[in-house]
Amino acid sequence: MEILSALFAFLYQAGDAFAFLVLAACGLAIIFGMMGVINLAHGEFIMCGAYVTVFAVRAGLPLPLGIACGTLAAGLVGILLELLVVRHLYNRPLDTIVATWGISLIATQGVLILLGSTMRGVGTPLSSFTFGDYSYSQYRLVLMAAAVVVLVLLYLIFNKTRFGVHARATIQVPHMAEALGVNTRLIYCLTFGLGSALAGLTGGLYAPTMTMVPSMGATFIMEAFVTVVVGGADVFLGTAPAAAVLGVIKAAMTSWQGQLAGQISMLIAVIIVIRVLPNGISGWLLRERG
Amino acid sequence: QSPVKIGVLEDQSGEFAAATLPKVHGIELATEEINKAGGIAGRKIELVVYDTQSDNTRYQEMMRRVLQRDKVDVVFAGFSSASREAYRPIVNQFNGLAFYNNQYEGGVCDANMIVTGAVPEQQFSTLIPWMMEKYGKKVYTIAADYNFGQISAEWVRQIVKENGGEMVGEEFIPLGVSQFSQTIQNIQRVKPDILMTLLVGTAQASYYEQAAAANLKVPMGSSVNVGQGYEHKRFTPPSLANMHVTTNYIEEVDTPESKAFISKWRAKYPNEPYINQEAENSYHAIYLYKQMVERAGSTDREKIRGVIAKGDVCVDAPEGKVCIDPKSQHASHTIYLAQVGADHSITFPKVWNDIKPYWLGDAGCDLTKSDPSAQYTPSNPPPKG
Amino acid sequence: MLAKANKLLNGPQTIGRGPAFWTGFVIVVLAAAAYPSFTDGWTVGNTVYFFNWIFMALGLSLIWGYGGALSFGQTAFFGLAGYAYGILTLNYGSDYGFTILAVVIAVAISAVFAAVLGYFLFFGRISGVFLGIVTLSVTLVFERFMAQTAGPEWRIGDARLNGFNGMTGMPPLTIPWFGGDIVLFPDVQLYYVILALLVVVYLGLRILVNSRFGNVLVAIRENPERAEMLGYDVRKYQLIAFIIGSSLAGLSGVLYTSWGQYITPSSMGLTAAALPVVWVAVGGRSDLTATLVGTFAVLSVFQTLTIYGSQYALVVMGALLVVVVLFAPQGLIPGIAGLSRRLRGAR
Amino acid sequence: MTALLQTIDLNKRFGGLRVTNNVNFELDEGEVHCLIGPNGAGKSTLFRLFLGEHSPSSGRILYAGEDITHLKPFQRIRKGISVKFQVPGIFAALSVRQNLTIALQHHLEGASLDEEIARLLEFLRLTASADMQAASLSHGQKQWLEIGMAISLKPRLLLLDEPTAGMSPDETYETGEMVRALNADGVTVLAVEHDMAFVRQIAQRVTVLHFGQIFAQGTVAEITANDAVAEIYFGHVDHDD
Amino acid sequence: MTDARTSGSLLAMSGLRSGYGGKPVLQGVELTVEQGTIAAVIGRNGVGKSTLMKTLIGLLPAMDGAVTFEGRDISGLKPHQRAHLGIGYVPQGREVFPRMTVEENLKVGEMIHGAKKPADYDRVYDFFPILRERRKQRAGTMSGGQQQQLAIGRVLVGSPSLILLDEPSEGIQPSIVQEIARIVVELNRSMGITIVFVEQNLEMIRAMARHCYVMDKGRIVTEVAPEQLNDRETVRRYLAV
Ligand SMILES: Nc1ncnc2c1ncn2[C@@H]1O[C@H](COP(=O)(O)OP(=O)(O)OP(=O)(O)O)[C@@H](O)[C@H]1O
Ligand SMILES: Nc1ncnc2c1ncn2[C@@H]1O[C@H](COP(=O)(O)OP(=O)(O)OP(=O)(O)O)[C@@H](O)[C@H]1O
Ligand SMILES: NC(N)=O
Ligand SMILES: [Mg+2]
Ligand SMILES: [Mg+2]
Repeated sequence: MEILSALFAFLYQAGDAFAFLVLAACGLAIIFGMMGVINLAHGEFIMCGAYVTVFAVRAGLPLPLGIACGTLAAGLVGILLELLVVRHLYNRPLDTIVATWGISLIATQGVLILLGSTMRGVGTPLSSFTFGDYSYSQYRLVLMAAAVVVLVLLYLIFNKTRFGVHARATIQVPHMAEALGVNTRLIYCLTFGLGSALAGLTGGLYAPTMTMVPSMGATFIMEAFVTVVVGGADVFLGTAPAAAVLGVIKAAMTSWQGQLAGQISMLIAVIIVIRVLPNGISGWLLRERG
Repeated sequence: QSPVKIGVLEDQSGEFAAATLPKVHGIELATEEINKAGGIAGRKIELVVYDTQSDNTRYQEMMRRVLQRDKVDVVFAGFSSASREAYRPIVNQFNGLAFYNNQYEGGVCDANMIVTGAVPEQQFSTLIPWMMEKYGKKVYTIAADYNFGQISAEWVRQIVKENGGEMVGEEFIPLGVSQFSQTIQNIQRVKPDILMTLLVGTAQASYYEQAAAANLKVPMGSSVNVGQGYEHKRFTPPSLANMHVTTNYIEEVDTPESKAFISKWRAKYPNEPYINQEAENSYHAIYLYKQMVERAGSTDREKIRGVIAKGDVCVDAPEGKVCIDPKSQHASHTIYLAQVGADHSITFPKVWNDIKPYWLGDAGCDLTKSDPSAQYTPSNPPPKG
Repeated sequence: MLAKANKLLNGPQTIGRGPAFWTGFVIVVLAAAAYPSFTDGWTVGNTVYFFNWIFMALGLSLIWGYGGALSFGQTAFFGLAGYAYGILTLNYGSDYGFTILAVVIAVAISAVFAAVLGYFLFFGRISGVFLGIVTLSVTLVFERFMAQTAGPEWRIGDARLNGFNGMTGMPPLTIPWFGGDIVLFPDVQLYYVILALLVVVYLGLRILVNSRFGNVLVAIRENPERAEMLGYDVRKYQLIAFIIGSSLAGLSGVLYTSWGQYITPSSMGLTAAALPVVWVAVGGRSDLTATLVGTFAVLSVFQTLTIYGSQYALVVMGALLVVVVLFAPQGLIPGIAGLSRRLRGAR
Repeated sequence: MTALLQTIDLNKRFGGLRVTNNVNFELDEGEVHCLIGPNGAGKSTLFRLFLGEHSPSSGRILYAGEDITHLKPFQRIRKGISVKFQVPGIFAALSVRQNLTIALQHHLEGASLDEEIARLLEFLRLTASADMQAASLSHGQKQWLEIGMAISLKPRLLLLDEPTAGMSPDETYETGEMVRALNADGVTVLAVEHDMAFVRQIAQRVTVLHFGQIFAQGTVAEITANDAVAEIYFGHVDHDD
Repeated sequence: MTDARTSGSLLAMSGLRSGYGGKPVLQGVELTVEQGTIAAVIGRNGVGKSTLMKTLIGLLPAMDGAVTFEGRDISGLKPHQRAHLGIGYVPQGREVFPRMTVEENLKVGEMIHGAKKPADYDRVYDFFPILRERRKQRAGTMSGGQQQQLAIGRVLVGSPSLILLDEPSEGIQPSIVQEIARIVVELNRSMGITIVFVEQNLEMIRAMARHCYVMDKGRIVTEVAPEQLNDRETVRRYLAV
């Protein structure tokens, strides 16, 4: 029982870290991994999803519906931004750093001005359960499940649907996709919207567990970028193993040496993984497959 | 007559804005009252306010600006200890005078600084013995992994030991971390009687929600929550239930002085989310400064310090009487022990009057004699003699 | 010899050529030299503060704009050199112009670290965003590590690292002089020293990027494979550019530390790390002059906004960034240059 | 005659695919040699192995008697090998002039560099485009530019992967004459081509590659007369000259 | 051969001008392409052949003049809208989607005609068996010639009514060049697909084209009969450098 309890505890922690990395990264995996847009406002899409979720729940909607609202709202904001700003930057992805950083400043401070420096949360749903020596939050299991479902859905969307094929074609050689009849503007818009919506979903899912402040997105952004980049160019092949590797390392080091070790070890793992696999995990997987 | 110029550098945006915006309001409220009543020795107060954006380099730029260009008489500046340390060299370089109106980890012995915030000997030597008596002797600390957290944790360690308790764990959390599942499990592993949470910033505040969701129900103590971040107002009950905080003021303090203060405040700032400890500090600090200037007959730093050296600079603040200790230039306070209920209501099981910031002076800091311009800690005290 | 220097100053890798440009350049330098007599002490000290950052921006322009390698971690070198300066001067004081020696040693330390890290990166064939994330990770590791060195056990000699609160108390730069060192507080003297340094670094980099070395660097940016197939050791060139650029980041760090007598881990954090990228991108990354002017412009506009913009400052800053990126694709300075050329052309 | 370039049991696999299959190939100093073979036969891969862009799964590569199997690409180039790739590899954002400067600055500088650039631009018919961005050249012009960069290195061995793709017959002929002139100056040339007119014009020897293996070797006449080669490669040509 | 009802002009250009960055390359192209024909465009490097193709598919906006397709002015349409009308474009330089598999590359071609026509993969795979064999290989790792086959196959999937081919023979082995010529002619015969192609390979032009237009300095300067291309003098006149 002792061992079982410890084992479960570790799995739970690794799963928790995995879920956080996957959910933090999934929206970015699309926007950055697919479109090459370095979206420093990713955290603000998460914040948007979280805020809308909280508003919706306070207005009386059940939490799942609230999260759906948050997802949708972030997606719409994403589409709007794509039309106004991002659209003009596809052929110079590095400039997106500056533009999205600007958007992030506007969003964070704008929300602060409009909605105040902080907002009351909604509280974590579901209760706790006990396994062995420890008690755990059930809601965290929901987060883990959500991470897996999101990964599977994304894989299916991008590899099995026409939209996915068109999106990848558009991102790789836009003018040829266009010349072959793909409405690339629409594809860009939808892809960016999808990425934003996923960020919103993450915000909605984590809203009940976090302090609601305009800068809340910042805590996701580092982990998100690290996961996506360690994953490499092929987002779906890469993100899951990257999140798994980093999640296990982070959980192990945190439980052994505390949060600082967890954070630093994850960063060092990133440096080592990229040194060993200069094209990320998916680059390596693809090469091995030949 | 030329006005008395007060520089105000506070984080009105960024990570710390939630706790800091009320500080600016406190300063503005006191200024308005004083100006209405004729000013400081007949001189009006003029505020020069800059938003430091929770960014330490901005403190450096703006501190230089208020001292060198705006030529203010005094500066009210800083939320985080890091921001204070960023601007302190500049205040020293220009021989200015700065008020730091924040509770902090203590130990700053600097003639250019006046501190109205509470310090560990005021907050922990009251809170910890009380809690250990009530809940037990096994203590676990989680703290923000920087000077404030580490030095506060050092204080906790020392006071727990002095009172015959046992530290069963200590964990430091880097700033900005918002995920605590593992920490929660680490705490469960050793089953402490008391959990001291010295977490800072809005990201770390997520701890409480997550701990409650995992059904972790250890009585908690803190020097920062409630009083600074009003988490009991922001979080859904009962995530902060069973939290105990020693603070020199919060808006639930139920005295006539406090009530009068709150009604004035709400009249001017009806949408204020909360009037926290730092807001009250900032408010009464203006009155402290007024008294110093009037008694010194000047805004000259040395003359003001001469007044402080007399040891009787006191005001009747909303919290109660506040006096400046001449050796350390820190403030004495009324300390309220606030206990958070399951519905996040606040009760005050105990109140201590006139708790002095004694440690620095006892340890050897005496600004009436010398000015080391340094920060000390229990394990790194001032050199004796 | 002179002709050669002239050719290098005016080579193809820099915009702004010919007599008109250089006349303008001389006028700007003269104006900058005369400027302190027309303004107050704060403005002078504050201008020096802006100058301090420009070295890091120029270094990044070399690495990224010319070499095509986006380093997101220049602040690692900034911080490293800043701390090195602090540790050296807190231990050995500032007598006999030791501060100058400390500057040299600190910059050398960041160069050595850049050499080691750069070897690891470029000889490991890491490129593109991977390079960005690795360098960012390095600076964040530094930040997280330094942030937790608050305890008294974290000291090197007399210098307490002092965790997140930052290290203070190091002396400003001093120049040894008969009858007592000249202390360079952020005022007129320091201004002239830094201005001179800036002019020298700018001209030096101009010569560098228009030299053989610069040609190869831009070739690598455009097509590393082809550059290699022309017989150039791509990794070596990237490494050298990285070392030079990172040393300049180190120089910024030292100057910043001595300017405010303060260095903090947050100067290596995420926001700090993003800033040089923003300055360089906004100014116009593939040109030194654009980077220099652009960085200065962004710094002063942002500070002005902070002073006068109250709570809207950050919103306006954000909007300005978006607007610049949308309407000046080459960067602010080339954008303005292009616009004025078109206006002149139209007339 | 000694072999300038020699491969010994050279193999390259991608996953399960054997793209280079036990190739023992010899290129003599001073010859013009053409490498032909069906699409996907492994010609470009062989070039990349010569250059060190790919490392072989097994086998060795000798250049002028020295084992270069483990040298880095730039080190091989410095030994006198130069290449024009199948897909034009130029510095897109730089001007045509800068493209050439970067190739020439190895051994020239100052006025002689400028002269040489002017001469080359004339030769490549790019004088009018000298200050244009290389990206805005037409496909054929890019090919020319890349050839120009390749010969700028004054190589001992010149590798050309489909140098005349996209060129008109006349230009192809000009290119052939250029190759012959270079050869007369002592440059050894190995060219991959599908344009048989070009092969006939320049080749002293031809190697046919098929499924990564040497399938046939000989003079142009021998190869064109070889029915097996016709089967896999030429198809049924009505010889019109 | 052509059906009377469908004959007449399918594609027409009048006074067509376009180019890059405000500088026109096409200087007023006048050309009419009949329904069901095969038309070749020849000309030296850099005269604007590829520019013409890009303008027809809409990747470059016309600065002046008009393009009509099936009697309708399409000058204002976006490339994908033109593709939906049934125009297929095979660019110079292949431009396959490198990190997608062969199969996925073909899938994109379904969008020609707005995906209203059923996609016929088997026909494409029969034309180019290597594509079937390498269905799962990433296109970026295919050889040059294999990529060219993929680029052609990609438009055939969508059964376009007009195909624009920019140098289809480039980089392709002779037997497959003949094969492509045969396929194109067959598509044209059996399905009435109209073809406009740019080509340097005279043999291929002779084998395919019914009309051959010569381009120079951004204009169509003359038409020559494909058979005339046998004649060295004619060729020299129009294509000499
Ligand atoms: N990275 C890779 N992964 C898998 N297969 C590859 C890879 N690179 C090349 N190939 C395969 O190796 C074979 C040889 O390709 P190569 O480019 O050498 O052919 P080639 O002879 O130059 O053909 P072409 O005349 O069409 O240019 C092809 O079948 C190609 O698909
Ligand atoms: N992207 C571009 N930007 C600017 N100019 C260009 C661009 N592409 C082509 N040009 C110019 O337009 C002219 C015509 O180019 P185009 O590609 O149409 O030639 P082409 O006839 O297809 O030649 P080739 O036979 O070499 O393919 C060339 O002189 C070229 O310099
Ligand atoms: N002073 C503080 N809470 O940092
Ligand atoms: Mg090939
Ligand atoms: Mg062309």
